[in-house]
Amino acid sequence: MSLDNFLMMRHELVLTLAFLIILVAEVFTGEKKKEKFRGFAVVLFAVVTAIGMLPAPEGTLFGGMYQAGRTTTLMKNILNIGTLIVLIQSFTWLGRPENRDRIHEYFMLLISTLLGMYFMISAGHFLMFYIGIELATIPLAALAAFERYKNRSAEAGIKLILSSSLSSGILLYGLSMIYGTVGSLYFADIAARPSTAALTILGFIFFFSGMGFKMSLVPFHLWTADVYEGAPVSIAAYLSVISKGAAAFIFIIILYNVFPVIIDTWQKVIWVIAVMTITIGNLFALRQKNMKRFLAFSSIAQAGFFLLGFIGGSKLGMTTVIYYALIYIFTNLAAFGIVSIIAEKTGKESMDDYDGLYRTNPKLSLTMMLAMFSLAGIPPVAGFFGKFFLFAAAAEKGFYVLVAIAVLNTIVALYYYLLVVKAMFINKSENPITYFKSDFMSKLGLAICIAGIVVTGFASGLFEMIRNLSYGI
Amino acid sequence: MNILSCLVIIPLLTITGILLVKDARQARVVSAIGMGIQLITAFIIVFMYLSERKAGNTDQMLLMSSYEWFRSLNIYYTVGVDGISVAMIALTSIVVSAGVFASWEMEDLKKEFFISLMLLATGVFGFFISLDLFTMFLFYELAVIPMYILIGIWGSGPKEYAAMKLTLMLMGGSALLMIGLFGIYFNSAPDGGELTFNIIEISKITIPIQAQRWFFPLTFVGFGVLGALFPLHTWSPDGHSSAPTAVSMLHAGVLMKLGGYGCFRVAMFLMPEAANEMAWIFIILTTISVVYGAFGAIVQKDLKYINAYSSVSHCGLVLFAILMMNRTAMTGAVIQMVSHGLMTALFFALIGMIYGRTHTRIISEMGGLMKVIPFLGVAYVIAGLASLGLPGLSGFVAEMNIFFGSFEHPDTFHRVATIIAITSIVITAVYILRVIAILLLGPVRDPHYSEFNDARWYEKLSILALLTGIVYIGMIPSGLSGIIRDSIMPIVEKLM
Amino acid sequence: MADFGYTVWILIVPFVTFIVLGLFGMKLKARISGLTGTLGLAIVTVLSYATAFRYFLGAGLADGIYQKIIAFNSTWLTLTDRLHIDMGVLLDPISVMMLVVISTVSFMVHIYSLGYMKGEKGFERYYSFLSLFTFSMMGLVVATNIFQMYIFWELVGISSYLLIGFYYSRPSAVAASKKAFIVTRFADMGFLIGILILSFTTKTFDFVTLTDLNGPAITSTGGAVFLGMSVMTWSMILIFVGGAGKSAMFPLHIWLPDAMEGPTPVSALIHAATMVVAGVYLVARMFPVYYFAAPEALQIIAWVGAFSSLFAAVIATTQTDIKRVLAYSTISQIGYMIFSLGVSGYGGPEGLGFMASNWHLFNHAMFKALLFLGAGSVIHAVHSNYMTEMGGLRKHLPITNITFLIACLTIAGLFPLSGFFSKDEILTAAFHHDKVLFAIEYLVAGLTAFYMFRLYFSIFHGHDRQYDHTPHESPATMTVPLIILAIGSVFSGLLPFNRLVTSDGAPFESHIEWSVAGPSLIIALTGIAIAWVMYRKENTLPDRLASTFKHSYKWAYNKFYIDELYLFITKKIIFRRISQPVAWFDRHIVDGTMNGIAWVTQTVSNRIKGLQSGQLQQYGFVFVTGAVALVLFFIYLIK
Amino acid sequence: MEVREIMFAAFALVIIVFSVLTVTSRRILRAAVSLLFVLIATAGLYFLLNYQFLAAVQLTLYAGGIVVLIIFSILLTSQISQKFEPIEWKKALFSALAAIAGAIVVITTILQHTFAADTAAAMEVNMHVIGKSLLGTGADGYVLPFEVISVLLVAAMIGAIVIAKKGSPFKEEEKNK
Amino acid sequence: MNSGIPLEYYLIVATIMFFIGVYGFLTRRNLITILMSTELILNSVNINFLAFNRFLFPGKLDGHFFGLFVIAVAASEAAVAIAIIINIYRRFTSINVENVNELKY
Repeated sequence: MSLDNFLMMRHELVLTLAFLIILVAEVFTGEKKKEKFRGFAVVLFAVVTAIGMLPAPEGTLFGGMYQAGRTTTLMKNILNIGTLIVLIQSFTWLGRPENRDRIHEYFMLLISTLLGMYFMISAGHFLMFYIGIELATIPLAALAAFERYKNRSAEAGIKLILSSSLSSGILLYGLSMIYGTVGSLYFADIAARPSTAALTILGFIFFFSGMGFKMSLVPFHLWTADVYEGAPVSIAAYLSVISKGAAAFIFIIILYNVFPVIIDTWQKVIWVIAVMTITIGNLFALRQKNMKRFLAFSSIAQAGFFLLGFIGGSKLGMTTVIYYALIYIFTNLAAFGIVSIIAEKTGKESMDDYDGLYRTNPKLSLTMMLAMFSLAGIPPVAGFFGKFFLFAAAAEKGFYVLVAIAVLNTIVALYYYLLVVKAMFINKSENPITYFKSDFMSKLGLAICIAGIVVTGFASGLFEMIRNLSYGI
Repeated sequence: MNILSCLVIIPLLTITGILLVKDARQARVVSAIGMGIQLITAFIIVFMYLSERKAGNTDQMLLMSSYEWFRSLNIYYTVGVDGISVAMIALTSIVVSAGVFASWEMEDLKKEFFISLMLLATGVFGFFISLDLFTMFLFYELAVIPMYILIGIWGSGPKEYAAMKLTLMLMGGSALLMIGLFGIYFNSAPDGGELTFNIIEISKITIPIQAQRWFFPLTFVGFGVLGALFPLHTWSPDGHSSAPTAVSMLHAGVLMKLGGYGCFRVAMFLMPEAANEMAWIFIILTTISVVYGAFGAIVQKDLKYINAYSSVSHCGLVLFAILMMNRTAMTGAVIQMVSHGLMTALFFALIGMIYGRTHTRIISEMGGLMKVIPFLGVAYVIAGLASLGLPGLSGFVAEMNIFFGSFEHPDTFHRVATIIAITSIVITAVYILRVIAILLLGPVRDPHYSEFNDARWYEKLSILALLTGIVYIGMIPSGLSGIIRDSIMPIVEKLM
Repeated sequence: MADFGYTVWILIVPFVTFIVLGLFGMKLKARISGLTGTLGLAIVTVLSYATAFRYFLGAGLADGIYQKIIAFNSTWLTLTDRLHIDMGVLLDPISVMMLVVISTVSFMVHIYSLGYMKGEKGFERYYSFLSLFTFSMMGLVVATNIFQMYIFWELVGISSYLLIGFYYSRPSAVAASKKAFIVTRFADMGFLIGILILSFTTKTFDFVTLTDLNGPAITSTGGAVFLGMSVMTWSMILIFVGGAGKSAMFPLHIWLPDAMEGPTPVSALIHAATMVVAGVYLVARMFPVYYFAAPEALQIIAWVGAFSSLFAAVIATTQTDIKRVLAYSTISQIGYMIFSLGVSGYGGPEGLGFMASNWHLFNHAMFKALLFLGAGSVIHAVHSNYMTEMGGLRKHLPITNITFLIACLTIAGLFPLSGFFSKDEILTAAFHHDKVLFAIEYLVAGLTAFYMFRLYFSIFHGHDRQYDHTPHESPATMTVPLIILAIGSVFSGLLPFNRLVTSDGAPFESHIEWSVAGPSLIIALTGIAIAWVMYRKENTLPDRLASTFKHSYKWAYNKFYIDELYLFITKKIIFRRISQPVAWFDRHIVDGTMNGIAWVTQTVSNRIKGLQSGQLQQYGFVFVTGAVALVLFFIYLIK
Repeated sequence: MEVREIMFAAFALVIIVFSVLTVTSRRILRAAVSLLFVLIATAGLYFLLNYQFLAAVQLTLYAGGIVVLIIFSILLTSQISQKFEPIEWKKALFSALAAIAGAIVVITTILQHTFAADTAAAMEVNMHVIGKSLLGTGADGYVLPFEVISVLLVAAMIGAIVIAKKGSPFKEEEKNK
Repeated sequence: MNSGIPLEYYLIVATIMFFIGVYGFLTRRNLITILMSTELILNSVNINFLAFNRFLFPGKLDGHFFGLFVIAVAASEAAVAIAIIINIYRRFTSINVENVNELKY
């Protein structure tokens, strides 16, 4: 392997290195220093993120098993940024006494899932894809069950891992059928040997179900809310943005690059699934009181919006999906960040507890409002641009009915996002959450998110950059 | 930098200013200064516009400038004005300034109130100067959303319900609109070439008629919701009655005009063939709006409800006139927008001030106010007279343009609709005089009324600003009407 | 042609007075503001008279015909490509005559009010409104086009509204003003639609063009036929509806008696002499169009006028509020004028009715203003409106008594007072036109004499009532106008109207036709005689008569229940049957639909919560069935 | 009937019968043992397909490793003698319906498909080839997944430890909500 | 070499096994038996891969290696799942899946 090859794989290699450093560090750090290790790990990850930004060659490695291109690099960088924010946000939570002895493990598990996502995105072969997806899931289940002392955390863990094994079973079955009808598991080969046989489509649909599970599309979404609610907030955030984002990325790559032949079929499938996902997600989100659960259903609906970018099969579609994912990372992490801060300080997670928050904690409330507006697609924050372009991508190919259903759903969505705003700004409370000061890391995390929410929309350069980097690999 | 962009930047700077000041009481001063500058800018723009025209510039849009934004989607930040936008800008700046003064004594969360108000202003100004559908849509939504906060926090009555309903219905409208915009955008280059959001560019091509048939109604209804198109007007009574004074003023005075403005600037201008085909449906709806709103207003008990229904009627007239598709009627529509904007803002300002004193808006609980607060009383009467279309005040000019323009239509259907619409002037007189009689005239109802102060200086300022506009247009209409008539020409030509 | 540009000032001066008094009146002393208003009006009067003299004495004459002179015109607002609203001054015989009438009466009223309104709160407001009225009325009569007329028509309406409601803390005044405005507004809607149709057909608003015998209005075939009449006829009928509203013709008369709630000088000015004759003026202004293009409309006009005059006269015989008697009398007299136009022909002696109508208008303005001001003087003295509370006032109010008597004689049409001449011409015109109408008008002439003297005797004769304080004669500011007007009503019959104000501008010869005038004089005297018997001295005759014709009396006393009918229509039909259902519909059906959508969404959301049961296996079930269903759907159902 | 066919039939029968037993047996240990049989029979099928290496892996890792793991956990968490309560009939019915419907749909689709065999010569699957492929970096080389799976295994281990690890400085009961 | 037994037979056996596994997943109460059901599912997939590899594409070893890695993944998945199940047992004192439903709606 030449240096170029190393550079091509730098995301994975650097991350593996980080993984090893933490593993070694665990052995050598004493009990008391473990707490301080948090900072080191965050800095370490920041370095990883920075290295990821370096320019690098493109191409395939391992005989097509691994492929790296502008798009995948961009995707990984986006995921890096998101993960960095998650790590920053989990800082305080990790400092809790019951978590102190497992700080290293936390980082290792998280990093290994991220590594899985990288391999998933860079896969050139379904085996790599499969291993990547499992690597991205199994440690996550452990992380979901991370809070050993909580029933709910354990429940979240078991629900995640069992659902995921069912889904990966179905996905694998689908892959086996694709293998059987096409004869290869290399992406390039499958694209080169078109097959529109019924069995291929069956395989595709089973594969789709598995991806639907990862992206939490209806009807494969039912685990989502339970796991988000039970898991630690930072893990829920991670699941909702990074894991989902990565799944969306690889899914769109596979759809565009591996299955262009059966585009007619998958457009129909996506049409149906998108409508169901958006609608059901919204209908459930409507009545949620627990903030984490609320965000879970909202993220289901958001996943449905992602599909609008998928459906066109165009360059614009891929661009907008990536762009929206970036926006969505900032937005949703801001929301989860606030939920996490408040849960950390007061243990309150219900929307009713947020009544009158603005009067006691105006900055938090404003951030939350920005996040809600961005999720709802209200200008001038980034969500508006993201949604507009997503819808444009679907409309470009004439899916106006789908766009119509989606935009009408945004009204329902707006309703429940406004409920949060209403709770914070309008409702009055007998005993509101009292004023508290957040620590530096929480503030930093939110500041990054706010900057992202405000800037990503207006910065057309970013969109253009993504557009130039998108499509293909 | 283009002077038009100042209209967007000044409110934003004002927000920054408000954030910087410590004392909440200073916030109002900052906003007043900001909006004062805004007012001046608006009038500078009016003069610049007029002098350009006088110098013989015959372009449809003047003071144009364009900045590339999203290159690959061909989205530009393009601004420019014609006579219509200039009129709307002037209206908006007057109403916003008046609104700031009308909310001088805001009690709770003053800073936040003014920030939201400025945000709303940003959206409205941005909307009127935009020539790019994307930015236009952006500003449109930007203008709607602060309403939620404004009504929700500072409103009265069932404010949460009203705020939610208003926001959802308006955003529902904008959702339809969005589809319409996509339809326009993706059909903006039927012969190949680059897609565009630019209104001027799109107006030069013909969108395929099949597409128009789909997207015209979507766009029209989308904007129509904001213009209180029957039966999608129901946000208006609840929303207006719950909103705080300045917000009602801005909303009824300016925001509802976004609907009418959009209807012809986008829906009809860009899709004239479908507009011609489908106008009859909307003419029926708007005719119903006009009469229905007026009848609805007669039996209301709450001052704000009366005015809200009256707005339904008057805004219905705007849409009605737009659909008549001739120069006179459309000119009338624009004048009606300006006129209604001023007088309804005045109404809401007065209602707010009266409410501030009597703490009720139920007309039957008040009486004889003319004796105790003559300034407000007289202003109310004048606003009422403007509303019922008295010559010499703005409403008359607008209505006459509308009626005569509509009646010009060679088709009997249009003329019958016109005559039905005309009946509204009598009904309007009935409810306006009913209110005046109960509220202002008659014996003083409550001895406590003698403790009331007549209008304070800031209230007077607010009222006079609006009154001046009403009287000016009513007395010397030819200036405004001339500007609008010239600018409406390209649109009408397209529709012919 | 002579320059009449200065006539613009007739409009500008009162307008300026209005603005000044309206904005700064509060800060002025009451007296100063009154004087300012009066001064303004003095200027207007001088200008009007100067114009009249110049016009009639030659400046307006060309080729032996009085010309229509556009003294001033400028475009105020462009409507369509061909229609534009102008503001200007049109001088022709009728407008010049109206200038004289208005300025005279208005000036008298201004002076009179200085005394009558003294000490009233809102004195400056009163004068400001008076100026507004004068401005509007002047603008109306000098209008160069029908749209300008409409504009000022509305303004007159609003000044009437403001003046009727001058005592705005009195609920009855408020109600009356509201009623007046809404009823006339309703009529104005007809006017507006009429203008719409007219302008649509003729493409012009301009009076000169409209009344041009070769113009589009008259030469047009009248357009499409609708319900048996041409569009042109319909438009003229609708325009007349506007006129009927302002002139209080049946059935739109109901506002006028109530309008007496306003201060009495206002009643004299607006509701007797000037504004209420706007309808007459309108028909006169459009007369050629009516005559040539819409003869059916003219026929309707004649009947409406005749009926109103009879109807009002009957009611007037039963009323006890002296101002109401005068109000009904006004309706009756305007009915005369309208009727007279309806029976008139065009050109030369044919246009006798036209001339008579205008003459009567002129005379009526004088004596009716006099009557009202006299009544005001009486009310001022006894602080009551009811003739049952008056009696024997001739000793206390000598000047009022005499002037009032002159006015009564004039309105009864006794030779050689002015009323005699104009009424005689009207009857002559009617005689040549239609015998039935003629008979009605004869009857009305008798009734008029009767109720006027009923009024006169009840007030000034009989014996004294219990007055709070001894009535005394009004101050000079009030009596001087009475005297001036009395002189006017005596002598205005001598004016050569047949030379000045004719249908086509050309003078013609006319003379008193004694075969008509003689009987009418006898009828009038009979009326007076009956009144003498019944009311000269207190007796039981009126009561016995009333009880004999109990039902008819009751109906007439209650004004034939027209008010109640209106009340029924407005309260029961518009409020209860239209507005309330509309409001209900809006809240419950339209809004209910919106709320319903929200409700359905919420309910569905609640119903499907079971899907998320927390049971892992159920999730799996949904997962698997979902996948299988997709396969089934996409492979086997849609290919 | 050839031996192969008999063997196949036997293995298939074992697989299906014991699969059914695995999911229906009301005694948990019996279910586990049935699973063991299924796994062994599957290995038999691999033998039939000439994939001896994989059969060996199946036997050691799956039958040996996983099943033992499962049995251990059974011992840790359940009372072996205890019989499960019978399944609610509704649940069983609907699940069975779903499974049967799924099976029918899939099998129908499979049977409708005509599989096109590759013309390439069969590859000898011996340890040499497997080793080379597994560590090959070129086309058809599997070193990358091999490396990644090691990360997965480490991560899974860490995950299992994290959950099972006893918290030292912290009292469990306090946080147990 | 495989003349006797058609490919479809393998596939059918695998499919039946797959859906038996699914049935088990949907009906079993005990978490461990659910886990066992998933093992059935994964196994059936392996049979598919290997059968395809052998019958249709014997020139390469795609299916073979896929099966190999699936086994490894299944093992790690089982490890984590069992760890969580044990934790569940500690927390809920039961590993009945129907009791593990604190999170719902």
